[in-house]
Amino acid sequence: MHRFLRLPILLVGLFMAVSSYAANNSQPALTTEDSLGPQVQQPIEFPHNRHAGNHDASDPAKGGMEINCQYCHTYARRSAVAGIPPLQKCIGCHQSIESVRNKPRIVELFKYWDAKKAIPWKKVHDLPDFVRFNHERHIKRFIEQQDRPVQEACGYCHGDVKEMTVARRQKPLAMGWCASCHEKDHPVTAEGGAPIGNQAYWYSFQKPVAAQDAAAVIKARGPNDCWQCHK
Amino acid sequence: MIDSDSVKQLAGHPFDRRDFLKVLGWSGTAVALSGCGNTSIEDGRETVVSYVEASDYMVPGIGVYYNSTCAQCDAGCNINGRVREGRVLKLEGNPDSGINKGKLCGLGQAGVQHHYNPDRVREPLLRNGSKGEAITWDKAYALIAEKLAGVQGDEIAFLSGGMSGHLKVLLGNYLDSLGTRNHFVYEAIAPSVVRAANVKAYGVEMPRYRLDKAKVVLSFGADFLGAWVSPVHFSQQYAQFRKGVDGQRGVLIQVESKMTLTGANADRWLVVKPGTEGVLALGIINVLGTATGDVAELVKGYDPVRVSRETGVSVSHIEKVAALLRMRSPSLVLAGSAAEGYAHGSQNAAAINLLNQVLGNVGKTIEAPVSVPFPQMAPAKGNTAALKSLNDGLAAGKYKVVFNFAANPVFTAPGAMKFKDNFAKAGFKVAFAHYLDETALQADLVLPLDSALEDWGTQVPEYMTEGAQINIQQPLMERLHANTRGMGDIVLALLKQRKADEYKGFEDYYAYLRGAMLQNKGALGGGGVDDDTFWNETLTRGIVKLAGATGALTTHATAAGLVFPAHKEADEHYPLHLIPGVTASLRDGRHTNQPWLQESPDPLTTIVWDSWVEIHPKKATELGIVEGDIVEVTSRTGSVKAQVYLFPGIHPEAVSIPVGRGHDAMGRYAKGYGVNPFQIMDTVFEAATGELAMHETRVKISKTGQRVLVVKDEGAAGALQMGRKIASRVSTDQIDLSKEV
Amino acid sequence: MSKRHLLALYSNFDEAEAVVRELRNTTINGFDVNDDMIVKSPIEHPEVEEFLGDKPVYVQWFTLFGALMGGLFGFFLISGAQANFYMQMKGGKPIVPFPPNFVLTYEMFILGGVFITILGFLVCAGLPAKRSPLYSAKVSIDNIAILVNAEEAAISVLKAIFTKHKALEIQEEAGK
Amino acid sequence: MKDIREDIAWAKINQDVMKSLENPRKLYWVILFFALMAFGFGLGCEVYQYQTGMGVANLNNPQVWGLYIATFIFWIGMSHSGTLLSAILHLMHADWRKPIYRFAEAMTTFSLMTAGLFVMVHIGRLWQFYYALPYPNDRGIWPNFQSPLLWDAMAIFTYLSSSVLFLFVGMIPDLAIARDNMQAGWRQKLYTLLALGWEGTDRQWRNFRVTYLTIACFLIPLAVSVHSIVASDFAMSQQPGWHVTSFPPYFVAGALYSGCAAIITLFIILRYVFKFEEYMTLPILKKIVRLTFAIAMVWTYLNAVEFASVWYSHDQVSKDVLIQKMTGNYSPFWWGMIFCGSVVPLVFAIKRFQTNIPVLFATSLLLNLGMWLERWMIVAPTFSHGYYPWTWDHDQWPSIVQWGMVFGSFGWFTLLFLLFCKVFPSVSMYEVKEMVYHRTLHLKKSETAEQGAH
Amino acid sequence: MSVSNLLENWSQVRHEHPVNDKPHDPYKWAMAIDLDACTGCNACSVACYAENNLPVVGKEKFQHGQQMHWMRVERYWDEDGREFPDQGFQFLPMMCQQCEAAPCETVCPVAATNHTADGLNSQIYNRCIGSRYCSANCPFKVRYFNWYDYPTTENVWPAEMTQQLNPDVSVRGKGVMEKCTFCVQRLSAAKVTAKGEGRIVREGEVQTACQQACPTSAISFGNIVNPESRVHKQWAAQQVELDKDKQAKNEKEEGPGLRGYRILEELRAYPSVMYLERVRESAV
Repeated sequence: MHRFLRLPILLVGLFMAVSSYAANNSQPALTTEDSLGPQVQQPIEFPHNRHAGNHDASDPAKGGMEINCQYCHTYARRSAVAGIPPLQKCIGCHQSIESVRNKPRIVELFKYWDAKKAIPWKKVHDLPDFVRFNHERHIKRFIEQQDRPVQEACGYCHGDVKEMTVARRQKPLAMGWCASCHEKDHPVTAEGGAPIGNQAYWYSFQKPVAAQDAAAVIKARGPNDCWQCHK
Repeated sequence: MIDSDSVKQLAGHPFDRRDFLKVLGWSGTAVALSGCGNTSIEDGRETVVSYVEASDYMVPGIGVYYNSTCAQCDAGCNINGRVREGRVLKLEGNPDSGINKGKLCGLGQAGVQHHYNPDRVREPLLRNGSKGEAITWDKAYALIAEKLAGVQGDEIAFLSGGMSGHLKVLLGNYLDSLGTRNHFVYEAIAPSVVRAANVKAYGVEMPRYRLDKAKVVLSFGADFLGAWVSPVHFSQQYAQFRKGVDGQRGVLIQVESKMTLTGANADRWLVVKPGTEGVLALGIINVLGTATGDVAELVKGYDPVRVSRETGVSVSHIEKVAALLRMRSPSLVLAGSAAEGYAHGSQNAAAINLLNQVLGNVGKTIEAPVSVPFPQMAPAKGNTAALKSLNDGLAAGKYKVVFNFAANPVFTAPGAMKFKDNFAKAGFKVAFAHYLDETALQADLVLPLDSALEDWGTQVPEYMTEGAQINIQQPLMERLHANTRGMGDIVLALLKQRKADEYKGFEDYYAYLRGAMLQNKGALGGGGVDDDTFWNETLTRGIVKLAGATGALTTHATAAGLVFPAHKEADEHYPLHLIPGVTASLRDGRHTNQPWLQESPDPLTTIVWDSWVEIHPKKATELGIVEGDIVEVTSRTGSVKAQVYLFPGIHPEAVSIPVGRGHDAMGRYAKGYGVNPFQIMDTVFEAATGELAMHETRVKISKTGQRVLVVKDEGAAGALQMGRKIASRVSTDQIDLSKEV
Repeated sequence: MSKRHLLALYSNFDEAEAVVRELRNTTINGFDVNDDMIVKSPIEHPEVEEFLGDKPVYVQWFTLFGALMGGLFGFFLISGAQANFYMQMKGGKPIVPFPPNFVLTYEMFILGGVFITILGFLVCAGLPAKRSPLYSAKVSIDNIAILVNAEEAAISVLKAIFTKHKALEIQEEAGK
Repeated sequence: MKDIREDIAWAKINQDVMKSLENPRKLYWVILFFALMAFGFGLGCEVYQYQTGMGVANLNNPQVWGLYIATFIFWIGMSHSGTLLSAILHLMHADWRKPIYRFAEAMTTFSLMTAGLFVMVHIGRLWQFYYALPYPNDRGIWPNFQSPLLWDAMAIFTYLSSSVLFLFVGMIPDLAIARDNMQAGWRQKLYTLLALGWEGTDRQWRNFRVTYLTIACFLIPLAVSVHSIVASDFAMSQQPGWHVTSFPPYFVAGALYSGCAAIITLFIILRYVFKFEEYMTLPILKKIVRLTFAIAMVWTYLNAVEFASVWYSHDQVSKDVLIQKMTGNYSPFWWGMIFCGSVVPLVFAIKRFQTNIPVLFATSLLLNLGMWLERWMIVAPTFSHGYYPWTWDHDQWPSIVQWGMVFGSFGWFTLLFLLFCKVFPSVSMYEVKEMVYHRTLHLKKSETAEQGAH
Repeated sequence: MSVSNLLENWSQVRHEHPVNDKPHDPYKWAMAIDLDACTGCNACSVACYAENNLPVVGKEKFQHGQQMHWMRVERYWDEDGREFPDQGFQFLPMMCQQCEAAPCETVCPVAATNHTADGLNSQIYNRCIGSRYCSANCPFKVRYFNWYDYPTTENVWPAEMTQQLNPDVSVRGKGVMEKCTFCVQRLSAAKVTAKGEGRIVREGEVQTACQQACPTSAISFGNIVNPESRVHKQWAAQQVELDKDKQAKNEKEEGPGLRGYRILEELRAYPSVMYLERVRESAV
């Protein structure tokens, strides 16, 4: 009889393992996973590395200028939508930087400015229309409350932009990828205060870790229903 | 993100609205249309909304609110438009407004669809045979100048809807420069007879009604919740009135022959024989027994039995109403369009006003109105008598050049007037239009207007509420279509043709408006503030509130001149009264092409996208008619065919067809939906004022044998709840309202 | 020692039975009646089992195992998934509700049972298999076949027995 | 009236049945053609609906399900009598089932497949169908296991796979016969593959018997559960007319009923087109007819119970729905259902008609019509007259698209079924042999007993 | 392991919400609609069209009952066969009642409609596969299905009109169910603002579009957990309790004497919308 049972035992064991694993699904795609998007053709090939990249001590003409992301992308901290800096912003600096005035990209830039025409930038990080990501919340949390470096915080989703010329999507930006961060690193508790009863555990993706003190609770909140992102 | 706080962000930022709009230049037209279609990240396919220059408060993703004025009807509600990424998304009420206090009716909300309407006229069009040919503005202006050359002043007519503010002033100047006095201000639906009666009774055209102070409101066909005068304002008063004065919930009694929205909300809806509203008012005065002098003399004959016989209202109801009025004071009696729409409309209105005076309501719930201290800006109120005189002139071939603005008489003139034929007799017809409506289609030159959300202007509301106010209308976004112009700009350009020197200082209407406002800065409450601050604050608020002048009311009750015509026998060929229904959302049909309004069910019948004939179920049974039957409604003037809706809220001797539908122009959302009852209206005039008596048309109906499914929101169960507790009702003696929040 | 196959066909069951009885009662060198004989028949004869002796069937154990495992798998997959997906809150219901889970468990119980029974059948019946070296299509009509596998020495004895009982046909595997 | 001859040569059984795989009567091709047409039309409707939106089916806000779900239940129901014949009667050793159970089981399988189509047809976003499957994904989301629809999906999947396996396992010996008797070609290859090397050895038969019995045992509760779960789609909801305790047995009875009616229809057709007069004999038909009659009466009773319990309850809302069914827009169909479901089967009580093929054929079609109407009358009136009077609809007539898909489903079913019968033996050869064998034995025994008595 | 997760959190996963639970904290959005103030003017409905990107389906589709008004104003008159409706009509604004034990939630096969922490009944368009079971099970029939692909249907949103669409609300394609959301886009914007300031949303800070438009302020909306909120006070004054299917006040012999009621309360869906009965004067 045992001869006959070997295969079923194997199979059932497999079934159990699969069911447990499947139901657990505690391993969503990793936060750090890279998933390169296509190279997007922009009207002007904006060099992020030149603006935000690190100083090159040996040759200042080559390195970046370490401009804070938020200097140009100023809307992100005030709105759900990051938007794109107005043309005015580019001109504001470049009208006084004579040294690069004749470079083709800058010439192109001034062409738009003179015509008072907005530059038709293409969206690089374009979520599906039914997904609503809130930049303001994330900046508040990481930069204002936790005081993390700006480039690190932005980089969670946008990748290492300071190394790029034209920005390119580096992260998957898929739901599982979002969830991986929200589940692993930012346990979910009830909103707005101390958990009541066991309610804190009610609405997360997964079982969250109870917050230790009231202050932490205020900060540590993630999406706790589908409507947070889809509406 | 919507954020009520973003209004605050706007405040305190000095800015020049006009410049702002010019530099906004947004690219990226792709609007997220498909919420569920794509399921993946889409890189590089869409364009980001980007600006050339942006003020600090313009943040993508954050709505900014601008105050302006609703142009959907004459009530002049103040609105608050939500603007995001350079496009206006939604209109809300302006909470600072004395008129609508942050609220807005469906008609007002649909204003965005007036703006974004796909059927707007986009280029100046010159008639070429039966087609319109796009021409340039320069050519259009030149053409007008050419046509006006050598034409006498009295050969020119200017037809417009009700207008006020600086546009009225500017237009007046233009007409003066043409040497014409033929400015016909026409509104198809306006309480003109009541206004005249009010002048006689109270000394003012429209006193300030205080429903919120009244304990009983007795309304003779005044649809103040629907389409009468200033419905959003009255609705708010109504809410207060229902909550009650001194804990006493207000009682609404509505007397009319066809139920209006207000009637549907009444505690007691009394159906009267069409045209006998005044008789009932006199009957109530009789029962009250408090009248003295000639009034007592007048009402002596109107004992309850006779009144009941003439009006169809039972004696007990007359007595109950009188008792209630006696018991609960102050009350308010209103005369509405159902009372005034007869040849003896003035008499009806006068009798009703008399009741108010007998009850001593004048000064309590009827207050003296406030008016703006700039008479030249005061509203020119439209009426139908103007249409008659214009029509007579047109019929006589008197006019060589006719201008038309904000009126659609080809659609709204009674069929018996043959306005369309007469209009054709005019030599050169210019229409300033948003859409190619019926009248614009008859014009030789059509000049496209900016929408109300793109244009500058000022407006003085016809009905003033709390204190006087001037409403500011300002653009909420850039022009949608490059070649439309504001009416003010057009009038200014035309004026420059006549008096170039006088107006050369004004680059455009905006400059004129700003200049004119700043000129009177002191009177407008801006004394001691510098020009820019005043101007910016004015625009930010969207309202200029003024102290205004308050007139006095006559309180003397007199029965002088109040003689009712003898009781008329029914017309044997045309046995039924035709009552044109005026609905809150469609009014006279100028906004029928706004799809939200078309699809918004009529509150009483829940019918959408179509016209209907309301018949009382009893009458219908008598005639063998069921719902959905197509009947032919024939008057002496003509006939229309429409579906029947069995409606218990109508006198069995009357039928009602709503006005506003039945367009054969005005674009995809209006054309071909429903029938136009104006077409079959006889031209009977109110004796005293010369206004059209809208309710005097008599009709007969006959079945055509066709039947359709009535397109309505109501389900197969009709208006019944089938024993479920869904919309529940309770009578006042079973509850205690004083404990409520 | 090499073995060879021998196949005899019989037209009716009684003859086949007689052959089997004789083979059982005779001791033949190089032929074990329990291991080396297979009876093939066109229909299922309960009597075959009788005269072949008590041969056990294990399929039902597969069934039991499959059903239990299916049920357990179902319940834990579902409950586990629910417990990991808190966001799927249903008003008035717990996250892991029993009645629906039992319904699904019931279905999974049957599904597991059926699948593993089939598996058991294939395993126990040795299917799918290659056809044995001697095969006659007549078995699929109405003949009963007795297939024996015997050493060279026993072949002639068996043949004799088969012939004695009026075998319709005897097939012999070629020697190696 | 002759039954299967006990002395029929087994070789002839093989021969006769194998002949059905080769040359059916002309009618076969005619039916196949019409089935293809109907299916093509239904397919066209689905493509149109898929492209345009569900609105073309003239479904509306209260009436969200329409004919799709009604027909879905119809097909699910039809599948049940296959199980009745193949499993229940197997356990009860009713040997007359043997010549006919194969096609009944095939009917089960194909009607389930047809029912499955309606799930697809009905869904608004077919392209997202996979959301309903429980598979692990990195989004961490799962379908809602509380939904009766998911139970449905699970039950139908279980039922379908079990039925297919049961059909297949039961067919293995016959596939071996077919393999041995078919000249070389793709068919023989197919049979060789599917026969899994079956030889009819004692070991194979021994395990076969147990397996067959076990699956039959599973299939019975499964079949009952499947239609109970389908009934739960309705009974679990709060809607008046659906929230009825007796729904599960009512559904099961209705299922067996419509299945039996369909078996009579298909019996008559197969008997003719495949020249199975020798095997699908009139006595067998008579037995099915009597069985059908009994089930019809059970169904009628359960119907009456349902109406009575609504009628005597104080549940005014449910009562309204019932009254609406009897007197409202749906009344012709509702009374049609009562007539076809409860009155027409009385024909079966008349002995003369129990073997009258034209009468039986017409009657069985009427019964099926009645049972289809029953499903429609379960689904539609509750939507039309639910809790909320405001949304009672007045435009519930299904559009051509819906009708097209209903007819298309009949085409699809017929197509599958006829193809199956052409490719696989639709009469179980080995079991007919068993039947003949056992009857002969029985005959012999009784003869011996008789002689002994003398 | 899922099994250990299941067992560790057993008491939580077996907890019935909200039936045997403390009410939501800190938010539970609820409404109270005063039918005595409602005049049936339809402003709420139009506001909803404007706010929530509702398609205008046109006459033909409306005739087929395929209209998409999340907020519909119903009109009833008396059933007693009187000749004239001499006490007027009753109007009833009807929208999703955001039931606490919503019948729609349990039946969705793909979990596209769930209960949120705020006590709302969420509808996730992108998850919906269109089985329409939720609508079938909704006693109020307030769920609306996209029978057609309205974004691409002629004259629903011509190019100009797409500019009016609210970017905060997804435009729904064909085959998905939708319904009133209590203007969730406004709620979450207010919550984001409040969160940024480390507080909860204040009374009056957020309005639904219908509430904002209503000329008679018949609709009040707010966080019923907040004792300062108007909606909380109204519910309390009317003695309507959220988690009851039979209100204690109705058990009194002399009748409740209060106007508050919920529609079809006996179905135990625990709606979050309380209506106040229309009042009619008895003296006239």
